[in-house]
Amino acid sequence: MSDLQAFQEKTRSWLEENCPKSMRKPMRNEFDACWGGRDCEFSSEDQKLWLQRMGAKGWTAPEWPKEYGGGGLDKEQAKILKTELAKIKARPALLSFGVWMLGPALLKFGSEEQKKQFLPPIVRGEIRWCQGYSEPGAGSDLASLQTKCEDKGDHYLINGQKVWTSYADKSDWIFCLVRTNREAKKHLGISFILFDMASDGVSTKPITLISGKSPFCETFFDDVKVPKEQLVGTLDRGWDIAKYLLTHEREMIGGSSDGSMGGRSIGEVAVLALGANENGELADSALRSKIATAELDGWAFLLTMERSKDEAKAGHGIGAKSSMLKYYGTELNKRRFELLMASKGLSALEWEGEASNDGQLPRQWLRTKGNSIEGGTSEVQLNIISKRILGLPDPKAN
Amino acid sequence: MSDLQAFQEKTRSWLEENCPKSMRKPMRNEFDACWGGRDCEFSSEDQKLWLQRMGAKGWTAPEWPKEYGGGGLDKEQAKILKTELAKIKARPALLSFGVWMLGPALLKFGSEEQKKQFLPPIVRGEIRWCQGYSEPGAGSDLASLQTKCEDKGDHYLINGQKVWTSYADKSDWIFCLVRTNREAKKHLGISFILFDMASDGVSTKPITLISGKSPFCETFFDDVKVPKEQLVGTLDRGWDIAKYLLTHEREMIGGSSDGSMGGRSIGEVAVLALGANENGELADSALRSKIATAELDGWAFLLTMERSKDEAKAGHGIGAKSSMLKYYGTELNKRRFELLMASKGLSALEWEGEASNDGQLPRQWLRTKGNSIEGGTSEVQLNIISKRILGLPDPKAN
Amino acid sequence: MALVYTEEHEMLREAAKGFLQEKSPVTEFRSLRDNQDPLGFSRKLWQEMAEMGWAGILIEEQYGGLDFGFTGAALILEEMGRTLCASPFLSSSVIAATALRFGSEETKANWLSKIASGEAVIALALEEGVKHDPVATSMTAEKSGNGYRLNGSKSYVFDGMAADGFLVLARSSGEAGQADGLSLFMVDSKVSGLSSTATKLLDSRNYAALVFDNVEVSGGDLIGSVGAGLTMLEPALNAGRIGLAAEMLGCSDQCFESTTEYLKERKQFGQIIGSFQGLQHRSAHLYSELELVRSAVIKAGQDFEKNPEHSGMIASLAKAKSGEVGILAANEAVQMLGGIGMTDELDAGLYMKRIRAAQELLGDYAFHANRFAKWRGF
Amino acid sequence: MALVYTEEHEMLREAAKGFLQEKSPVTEFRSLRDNQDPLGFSRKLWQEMAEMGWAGILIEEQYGGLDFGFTGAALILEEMGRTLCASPFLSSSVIAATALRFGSEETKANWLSKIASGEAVIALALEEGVKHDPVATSMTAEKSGNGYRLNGSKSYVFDGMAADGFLVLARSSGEAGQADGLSLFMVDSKVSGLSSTATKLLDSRNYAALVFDNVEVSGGDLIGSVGAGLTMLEPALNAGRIGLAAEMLGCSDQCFESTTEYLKERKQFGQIIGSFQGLQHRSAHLYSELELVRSAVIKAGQDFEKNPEHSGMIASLAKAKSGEVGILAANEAVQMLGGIGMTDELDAGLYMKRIRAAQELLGDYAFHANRFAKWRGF
Repeated sequence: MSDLQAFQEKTRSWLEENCPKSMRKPMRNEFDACWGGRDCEFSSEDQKLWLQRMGAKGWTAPEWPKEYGGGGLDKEQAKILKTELAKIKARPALLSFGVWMLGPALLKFGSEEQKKQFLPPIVRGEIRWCQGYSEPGAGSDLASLQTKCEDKGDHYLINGQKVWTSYADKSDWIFCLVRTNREAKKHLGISFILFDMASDGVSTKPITLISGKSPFCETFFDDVKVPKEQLVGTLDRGWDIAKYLLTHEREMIGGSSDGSMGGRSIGEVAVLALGANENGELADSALRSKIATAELDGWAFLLTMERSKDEAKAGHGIGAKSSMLKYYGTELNKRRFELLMASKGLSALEWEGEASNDGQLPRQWLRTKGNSIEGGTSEVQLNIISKRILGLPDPKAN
Repeated sequence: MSDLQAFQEKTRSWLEENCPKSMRKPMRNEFDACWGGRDCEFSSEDQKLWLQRMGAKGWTAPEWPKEYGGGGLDKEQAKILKTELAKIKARPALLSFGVWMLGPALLKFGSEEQKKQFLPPIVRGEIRWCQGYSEPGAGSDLASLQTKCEDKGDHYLINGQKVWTSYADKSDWIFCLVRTNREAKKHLGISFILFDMASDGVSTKPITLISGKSPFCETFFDDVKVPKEQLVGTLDRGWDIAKYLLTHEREMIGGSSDGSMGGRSIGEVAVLALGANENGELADSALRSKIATAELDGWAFLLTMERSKDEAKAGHGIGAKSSMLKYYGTELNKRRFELLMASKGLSALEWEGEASNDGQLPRQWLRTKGNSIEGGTSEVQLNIISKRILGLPDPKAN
Repeated sequence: MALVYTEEHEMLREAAKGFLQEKSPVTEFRSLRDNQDPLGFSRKLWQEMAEMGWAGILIEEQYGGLDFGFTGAALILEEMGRTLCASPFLSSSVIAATALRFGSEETKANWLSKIASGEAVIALALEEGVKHDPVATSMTAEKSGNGYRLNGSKSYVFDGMAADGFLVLARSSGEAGQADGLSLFMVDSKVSGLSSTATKLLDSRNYAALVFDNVEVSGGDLIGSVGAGLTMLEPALNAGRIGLAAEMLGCSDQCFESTTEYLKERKQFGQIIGSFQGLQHRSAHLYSELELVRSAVIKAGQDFEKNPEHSGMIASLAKAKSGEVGILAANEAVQMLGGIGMTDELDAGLYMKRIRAAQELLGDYAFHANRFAKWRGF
Repeated sequence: MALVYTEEHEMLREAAKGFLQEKSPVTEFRSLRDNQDPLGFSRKLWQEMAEMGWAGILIEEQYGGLDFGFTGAALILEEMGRTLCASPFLSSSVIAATALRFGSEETKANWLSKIASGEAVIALALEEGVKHDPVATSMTAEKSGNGYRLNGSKSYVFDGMAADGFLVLARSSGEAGQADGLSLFMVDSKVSGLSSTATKLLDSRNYAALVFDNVEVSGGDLIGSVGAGLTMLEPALNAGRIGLAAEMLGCSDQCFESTTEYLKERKQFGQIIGSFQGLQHRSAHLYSELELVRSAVIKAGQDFEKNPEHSGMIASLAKAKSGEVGILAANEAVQMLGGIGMTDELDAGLYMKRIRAAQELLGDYAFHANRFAKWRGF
């Protein structure tokens, strides 16, 4: 038996023993998701147990080094773990910006002390993190951010405002971009800093979206004192970390939704809602041909995502291609939801009530409009493709 | 009986007597068109007679003053003439850039001598004119033209090259934009000048298009001497005249084709080629829905053309709206021809032979691709709309 | 007829604009929504509109109406679209007022003056499925003595929760899918056996789901002749479609104008974003599309005014095109506004929701494109 | 299988690119066209390709082929698309070589080695109407002794004027519109009763219209079993569709690359036009679409190589998407090049014409979108 096979057997039996039965079915709603944190309200004892067990093994961050609390698995082992988790339909033990975003940044840019201090509680789901990037007035032009961070000798003093901070009102700590140098060119005077959301002077206010409630907040900093050792990487060079994380985020959003409703393709949803003709074809032929176009594009896009991964594996860097995937994926997703809305006609307009699950479809549809804005607008992605892939000259260079 | 009724009666009987029977049916091909000129080869004695009679009455340019050979009609009378000509299906006695373009410019900007010298032969179809605007390398940026016109004391000396000169190889004279001042800002150093194509140093070369033969030529000027009195308007101020004529041209192109084939709508063409289902609907439902979209847009566009005229009549200037009509009309026309091509499938690919009338459809389809380029590209029209109608700032102003 | 508004029309528009922007700005709509107003409109404001004559704009003078003509009604709806003003104007004063022209003298006398005075609101009870489809009607109307007995249900009845009466399309013979055999009735909302439930849609207006359980109506409540209900209803449907098109034009225009203003102010990367050619070209394209919608709406209104019975094709053109372009206008507004466009604080989302509903009501793009294609013979 | 090319594939591509760009640049295609070459391709060049093994790339080694696999064939077609190289490769070495796998031993022995050596060209005689529609076939195949008698006509047979033999789909039973009852035959072009006429299409390649007047074929000429002709032909059709998709990808890439180069050089209004954001965004969008086409073409080739009998859905995806994007690429090329893009002197028009033909052959976007939708159950 190969080492991998042995690992697989061990993993399987560990999961069999340790994954509570109630954690072996898909999440039904947001309450089934576990984000951890100091004030975590577990929806069940099983949920708590599942997080504790996975956290103790480091399997909430399987590929991180063991010394920082991670699972210490290699790529192949991590893949096996993923497969085995999928086989028993296990819910994720932890959803976490700490695992997805801050962790990779700390592993690459953090000091040894920072890694030792911050990574283990992330793995165990003890500290919940949020990301402080966007600011009102900055938008796509992130580098023009204004949140001020002054060196006060023994500490930094932070003043300013962030926006679109996901779950700021529920997070324990924030990783944040701040301006530490007003003289330097705009990309250069930015630093990456961490601090406790319970610090004096931090306040948050949730944002309501056109689709309804959202995890987003406005976040205000009023004379917030931050210990100097909580700055990550080099002073004034936080942009490199931000860029590293943005590319990461872009990939996540681009492929985030397959535009299906409860596992059904748009075509199937439409046939169920509007009926088929005697050949089993969607009765509304104009809609049918639009859905066919969206599905053709959807397949070709999925293949492109797949190819992009295969190319990365084969050693061709994907680089700016993530912009293409982000652009196309989000625009496609908007198109798909327009078609889902058309397919369900008047019933797609229902905003409240049981039949519509409180307007699940129209709220999702409205929410997709933000996909091509957040994480870099479609326009910004097209600019990046033009410049970095096609080598077209900068408009301002003329 | 009102004056107009009297005019109508007189016109009707004059046409009855003077319009040869063979001139009372639609033109079948380009040989049935009469462009006049010194070397005009009339396709029939009737064609010649019809031109002579209409020219003598000034009705080839009905609204021009009688003193310059025109018909001297007012708007109402001209409309009656048009209606009466249409009633008997009379062919146009003369097609002429002189009548359409140079004439209006001379009437507005020319000297009394120039009007007396040039307008009457235009009306009689004795001199055929071509337009020398575009240059290789200038394209949409017409104001960057380079054809040099030097003041040599008793004459001007012209050197340079024009392109897209329609019928340059068949024309007697040219109206031409030339650079008379290299120091001035680019719009300002341009003049509008007339000269004989038989002058020493003028040569032409026809251009083949992707659709096949075309009326376009490249035109070369090599030390062409031009008498000084042939400059129109003020020296270095030819741009005003050019702009006046360009707006004119834009309107003509925008509404030039209704995308129908021999009077049939796209939908009808498609039903004939591909058949209908038992409900009389086009069997190819995807194509049907695309054609429906194009026809909806086509109707709304025709209504917009009509509204634009009605607004002009009601005293609201159309101004930059001509850019909108040019943009939308040409883009729509391209879409329509794509659909005609799809409707006729493999047979639409036939390039030679009787069945396809030597590839009439695919050649027209290819030719439409030029509609959104000539007379100001779609991109230029969109720029004009952005700037003049929407008031968006100039990209370079930042 | 020239495709321009007369001076009389322009005066009406100015008056409507002034009134609506003062009395019913978008903030009014917001507060109705946020207070979960069960009607989604203000009875008081509707009364004021009625006093200005709007409620009876299409009704003959003998019944207390203005008989001003359809173009005027469309102009009012366009201005209502601009400020997202909710009212029973479309249901009662446009659709019902048109359909009731074919009613018995008794029905007209009963209802028309009440509509004109704003005293009564009438809603159209038509849809039974999730897509607009009059011929699919299967609600039954059985002969019962001198009258009829209605059984079945209707959904997505806009203004249905405010209605004092309903125009009801029911099947007196034949089966679902047939255009013949449908009959149109005017039914008092207080009739026994009729029950209604509110449906909350994304545009925060009032919609009802109705159940007819052995509802008895008299022969005089029949509009036009038995079995010809769809013919009777068709002009009213077209009036409603053109009205919705005009409203969407107003919504789209407002979206477009405020977005264009934003493009002139907002800076990114050190430049006014309105100077980016990518956004300029999209704005210029949208401008062009809006001009096409405007032409279609004006023409449809004029044609309907001249000949309500034969305005279906242009009504479909206006409805299809205004819905298509409305969706584009709302999408471009949110995208160009960026993140803040996604927040409930800005109005773009409110317009997006109303346009979504309006383009679906009385037939979406596919429905009208299909009708148009049939008329055009393909 | 990973969606990337193996080193072996990349080597083949490099070799093909080098060969085609040297021996068959676009100027070669131009001169064939301008000289009105009746075949539209060079027999000499085709012989050279055959000597390199291309003609037999899909044919088993026992018949003198390379048996290299389908992805290689698609790569060659992609490179042929780049330089507009015309040859009977698609007809003979891709479509016919695939179909003849199901032939009798006699048929295989007769034809496969001749295809591999380039000695024989085989064309597909399929279409009878103006749209690709195999089930509409009405040409008859009547039983006649041990063989069959063919009557009817075929049109738009690409490479038909160069063909030594034809794959002919004919109806042995049933009627037009039925998928059953079709039979596939291999017919020698010199057989009595068969006549051909050239049809000149816009892409300046050779197409034939064929008339079959009591053409007698033997039982051994039947490919597969009687009545199962469409099943026999389906893999060959899919091979042809993926091949055309690959060719269009090459055409589109070439259009896009030369347009992008032009954008970097050309100045208007004092600026490099490639710096205009309006054009940048359109270019970036087209780039993205081309990446999708590339993924679909690679996947379709791999799937076909693995399982030729079950590759229809991905073949339809590749054909539909490459045709759609090809049209966009050609249109954008002409528009961005401006006036000179309209002249015959530049190559953009040549690509536009070839793409137009290729996207129509073996099913256009609507045909394949329809198939795709059926597979997907709607």
